[in-house]
Amino acid sequence: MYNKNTAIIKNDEVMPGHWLLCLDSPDIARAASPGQFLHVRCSRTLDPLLRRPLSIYCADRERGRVYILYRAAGRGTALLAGMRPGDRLDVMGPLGKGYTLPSPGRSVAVIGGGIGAAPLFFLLSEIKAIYSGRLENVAVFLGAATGELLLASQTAALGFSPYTATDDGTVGFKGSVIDLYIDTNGSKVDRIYACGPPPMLKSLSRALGPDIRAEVSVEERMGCGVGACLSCVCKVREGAGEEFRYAHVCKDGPVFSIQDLFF
Amino acid sequence: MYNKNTAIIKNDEVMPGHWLLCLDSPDIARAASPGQFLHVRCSRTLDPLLRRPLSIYCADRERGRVYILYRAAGRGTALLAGMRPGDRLDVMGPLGKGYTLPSPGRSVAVIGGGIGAAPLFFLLSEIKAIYSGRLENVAVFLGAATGELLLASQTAALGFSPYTATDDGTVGFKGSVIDLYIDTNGSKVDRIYACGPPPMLKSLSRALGPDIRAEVSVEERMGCGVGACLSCVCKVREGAGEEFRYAHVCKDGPVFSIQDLFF
Amino acid sequence: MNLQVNIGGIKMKNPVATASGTFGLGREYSGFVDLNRLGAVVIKGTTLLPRLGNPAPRIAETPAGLLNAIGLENPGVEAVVEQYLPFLRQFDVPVIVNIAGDTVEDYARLAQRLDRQVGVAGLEVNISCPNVKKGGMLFGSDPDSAAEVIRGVRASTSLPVIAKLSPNVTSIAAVAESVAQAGADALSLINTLLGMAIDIRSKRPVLGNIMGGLSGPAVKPVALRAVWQVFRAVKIPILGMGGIASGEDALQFIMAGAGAVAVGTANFINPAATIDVLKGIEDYMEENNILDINDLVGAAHR
Amino acid sequence: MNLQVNIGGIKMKNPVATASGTFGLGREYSGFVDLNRLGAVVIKGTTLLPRLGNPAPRIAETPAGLLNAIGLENPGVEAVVEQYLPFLRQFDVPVIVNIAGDTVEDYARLAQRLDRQVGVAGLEVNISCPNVKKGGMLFGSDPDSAAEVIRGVRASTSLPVIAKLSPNVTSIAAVAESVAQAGADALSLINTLLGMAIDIRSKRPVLGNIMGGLSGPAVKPVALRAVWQVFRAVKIPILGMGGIASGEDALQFIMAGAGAVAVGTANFINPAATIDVLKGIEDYMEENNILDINDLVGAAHR
Ligand SMILES: Cc1cc2nc3c(=O)[nH]c(=O)nc-3n(C[C@H](O)[C@H](O)[C@H](O)COP(=O)(O)OP(=O)(O)OC[C@H]3O[C@@H](n4cnc5c(N)ncnc54)[C@H](O)[C@@H]3O)c2cc1C
Ligand SMILES: Cc1cc2nc3c(=O)[nH]c(=O)nc-3n(C[C@H](O)[C@H](O)[C@H](O)COP(=O)(O)OP(=O)(O)OC[C@H]3O[C@@H](n4cnc5c(N)ncnc54)[C@H](O)[C@@H]3O)c2cc1C
Ligand SMILES: Cc1cc2nc3c(=O)[nH]c(=O)nc-3n(C[C@H](O)[C@H](O)[C@H](O)COP(=O)(O)O)c2cc1C
Ligand SMILES: Cc1cc2nc3c(=O)[nH]c(=O)nc-3n(C[C@H](O)[C@H](O)[C@H](O)COP(=O)(O)O)c2cc1C
Ligand code: FES
Ligand code: FES
Repeated sequence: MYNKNTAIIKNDEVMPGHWLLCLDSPDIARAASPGQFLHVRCSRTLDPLLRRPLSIYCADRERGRVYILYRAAGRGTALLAGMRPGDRLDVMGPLGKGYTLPSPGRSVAVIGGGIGAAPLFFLLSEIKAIYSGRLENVAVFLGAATGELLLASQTAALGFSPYTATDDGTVGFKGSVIDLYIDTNGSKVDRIYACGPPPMLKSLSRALGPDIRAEVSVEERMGCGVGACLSCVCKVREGAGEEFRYAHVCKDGPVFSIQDLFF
Repeated sequence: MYNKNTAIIKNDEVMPGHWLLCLDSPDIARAASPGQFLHVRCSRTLDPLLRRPLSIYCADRERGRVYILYRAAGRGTALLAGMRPGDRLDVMGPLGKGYTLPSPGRSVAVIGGGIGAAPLFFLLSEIKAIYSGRLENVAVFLGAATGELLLASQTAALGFSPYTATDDGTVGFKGSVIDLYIDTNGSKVDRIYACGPPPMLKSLSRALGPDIRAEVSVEERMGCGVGACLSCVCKVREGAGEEFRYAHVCKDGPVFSIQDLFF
Repeated sequence: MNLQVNIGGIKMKNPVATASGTFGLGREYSGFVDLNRLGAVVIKGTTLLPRLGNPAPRIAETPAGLLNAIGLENPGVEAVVEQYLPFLRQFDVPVIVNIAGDTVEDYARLAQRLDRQVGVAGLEVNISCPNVKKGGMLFGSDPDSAAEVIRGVRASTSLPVIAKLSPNVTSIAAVAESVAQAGADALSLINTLLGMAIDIRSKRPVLGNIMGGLSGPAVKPVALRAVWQVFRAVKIPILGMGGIASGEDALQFIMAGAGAVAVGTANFINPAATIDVLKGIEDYMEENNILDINDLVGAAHR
Repeated sequence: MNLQVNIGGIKMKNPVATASGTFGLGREYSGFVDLNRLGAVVIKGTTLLPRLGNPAPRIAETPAGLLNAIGLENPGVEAVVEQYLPFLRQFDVPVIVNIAGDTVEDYARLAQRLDRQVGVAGLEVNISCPNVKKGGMLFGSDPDSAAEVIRGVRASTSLPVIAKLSPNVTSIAAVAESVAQAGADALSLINTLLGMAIDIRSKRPVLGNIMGGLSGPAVKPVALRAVWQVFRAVKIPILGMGGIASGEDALQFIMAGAGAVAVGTANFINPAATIDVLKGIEDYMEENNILDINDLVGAAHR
């Protein structure tokens, strides 16, 4: 879908340096699934030129609203943060291949690091619906640099009680969310869903046994967002050894099976 | 003067397609004289790249306010029109050489065409102060495409009763403001002040006898606004014949003696 | 109002094509653009054998521009013919295959393979890709080697041959004259400008391949100048490209001498850019009572 | 923290200079910038006799760029020496005079006239101006004629000689090697890219001179690439320019191999651009514990 004039309903700084954007877009809300992203123009002029890929944080299908949680990381997202309710946003999406949803009763772990956790909220709300609220089998792990950047209350509001880790120890476990996961999770889960910065995904990949299925979302610079420009490549395994082919994050991902990736 | 963060007090559409911008800038208000301009960045990004020259419409020295009346003519001014009170504007100025003010009692004609009339308001308010309100000797002529674009009420508010002309005849004389001026002004004036589109200045130049002093403001594309880039040239007479040199509108102008210009 | 143009034997229903490498193999944007409405689809650079392309990062954003170093990732000519052309054959639009090789023979063999291939309306010969170690821009930088490639292609196919030229030369007009003499039916200009970006945090070039090709609105003035110069030098039609994002941009190219235009980087910014460019051209023609787009070609020279 | 650099014998207290033609003859921006804080002031292109320059319009805005066709308007070398250099001598800043001629002899005579002239720290030899009919870019487009000009200048002055090169060539490294051998002490790169714009309402080129030189942020990737290539080809220092508007931009050039940088078009957008660039460099050095700016020169090649 492509709409140059998507109305902005809200755009508030919800954590230091992080904004929650609410868009009025029934079409996108209906079509979206967790792990997919929107490709957003942050400027109406030719600078910055490219769209910015931003994950869908959640979709309210009833009200036709789509949410994005983003960090003002650079020029594009800074311009986005300056937009106000009533302004119009040029948006393509939902794009990409998201997470494979679990069947009810399966035990899953959901692990998010920093702003990378954004798409996991959409996933958690879908899991909640699928599991009809019986969430014993869902373990949520959240990490952040510091307590005020943890998305713990948002998670709790969905009915999950997350395990938390912060780099500075202000809240929860002091250290990385992967260390916390390893410490906590003696028992095996059927599937892991993860999203976060590359070092986090790397240590997760090292920590996992070969038979656990894990789906992770990766990031790469994007041009088109639809598979046409071939810019957003990441290496995926081709056979057993070091052989690889290039997958395109915008179309083949952004969610990949962790076993397929090189770290 | 140069201030990246001049506060916008007001920015309203006062006539169809025309905005009145009010800036909080005591320094500029103090330094400005009629006919000078500000060099304004309409974008915080690199597109559009250049500043836009806009005349000072009036300066309220007491409150430290500077006004600009502008037409949304293209991309830059359209971006400017989108700005709101509280936004910050990057402004250089006052720049250029303005009008030579008359001595009290001299009879003068002030002729403005379209948005070109903007800088004449500042001039009229200075004349009013110089003449201590005794304005018998000041004849004001205003032209515009149509009645709603005439700046008649603004002029009247200063205490002048302007002669008006419109292309479509909706208000006042039907035709050009120069024809109106010729029709009306049998008696000679000591000095004419004019501002407007090139065809208007051209017919003024043709209508004038050789001994009337007229000062007109001209426009040219600008880079630096301070005489450094040598881009904003207009031909000025050098001797009697067709010989010319290039003057720089930003520094030697924008106000020139009409006798010096080629049309 | 006539919008139909003829670029070296390729009949286009209107003058708006896609630029190679920015529109994939046709399918990717088909959800956003009705391919039937395009003047032509020029597909991604195709080589004899499949290519992986360059390591990431492959693109970097620059002021009003884009650096890319894709490195001609493509599935190879066989897969293009077998797996991708059938999709495009469903549409009423000429398909132009952009071909690239390491050697003069590669180009000739590609031309041979695609000759008389149903669904191929013409070949765009990429002698101007800055992102590959062999071939590419090396051929296009010199009038003689450029001509050699075009002669080889010309001899191997009866399809219309469009030579795609590099702006990274002292005289693009000289290269244009040389390939025109070698038998090119038309010219595409411009390919990307050689550029680079450096990451001051890592103190390393941003792109995996160090240098890349600059495209997008930033290069438009250079592209327009190339079209202007080449229009004065040769008689064959020009497919103009480089930063076109609006009808106004396209009209500038047409007035400078382009018989048709291609939209590249702008697709990434606006997936409907081709259609918006076309509409802009139509609106201008209507407002200005232009009955035939061909009347505007080279108008700025008159 | 050491910011001092040496560009071919010109000692600069920091690596930030002004680009010729964008900073007038020094006085114009002196109300906005303390000239004492600059690494060097490079003044407007100077010719033997006064020049009127080209007809208006002389500039056109392009996406993140600027086209100019000033045509070397200047009061001539005598007036520059008599009327303008005295003002600049009040400041503690090296003044570099940019010189341009129609013939090899013109350049030599300019060099002679400025030799041992008090207040002139060096000459920047403009063999790359795209906006004049004779001389200019024609010299800079060919390694041999470029070398000829530089040899003539070299023989006529004991001042440091900086050759200013054009990016409108197939191999800027080849021209760089040639002028280095001919005796240039340093290189300035880049001058503007040849470009143009067309007004679709009048159907005519926008610029009075038809073509013009493209500068500003749009050209930065091309300029960086030129610096990168030339740094690998020659040993003499490089004054890098082309779209620099921030400390980050300048650091990219330095890491690509520039020993110092010049700020051009950015002055028009931000009259304090030179000082902001300098501050940006200082901040980066502080944050990253860089003690000597010279340690960063060419860092991206290592
Ligand atoms: C599939 C996907 C989903 C994402 N979801 C989110 C999200 O939900 N919330 C969020 O805050 N961020 C998310 N990001 C990262 C976000 O796209 C970047 O932070 C953003 O593009 C930075 O743009 P900028 O102009 O602010 O920064 P700049 O540094 O000015 O960007 C410069 C260039 O680098 C690219 N770039 C910079 N950082 C990244 C990055 N991490 N990934 C890809 N390209 C990058 C930009 O697109 C641009 O081309 C996601 C990235 C991807 C690929
Ligand atoms: C000294 C001076 C005073 C001016 N005062 C006023 C004023 O008080 N109110 C007002 O509405 N307009 C005024 N103008 C005209 C105003 O500068 C242009 O309308 C404006 O620059 C258009 O910019 P844009 O981006 O909206 O249009 P665009 O068409 O997008 O501009 C494209 C380019 O053309 C240049 N340009 C376009 N029109 C003009 C023009 N008429 N003169 C110079 N450059 C132009 C722009 O600066 C820019 O570089 C003045 C011009 C000058 C030179
Ligand atoms: C991501 C990308 C990939 C490209 N791939 C090719 C290619 O395979 N073959 C080719 O001849 N040109 C290729 N080009 C060049 C474009 O076809 C076009 O000549 C250039 O980008 C200028 O047009 P633009 O500014 O509209 O993009 C590519 C450009 C981009 C941006
Ligand atoms: C208006 C203008 C005038 C210029 N005049 C000259 C000149 O006289 N001599 C010269 O060598 N370069 C001249 N240049 C080129 C600049 O010095 C510089 O090389 C070029 O603009 C690239 O830098 P920038 O992108 O920072 O502007 C001029 C550039 C501009 C924009
Ligand atoms: S962003 Fe273009 S292929 Fe992925
Ligand atoms: S705008 Fe630069 S000299 Fe006038």
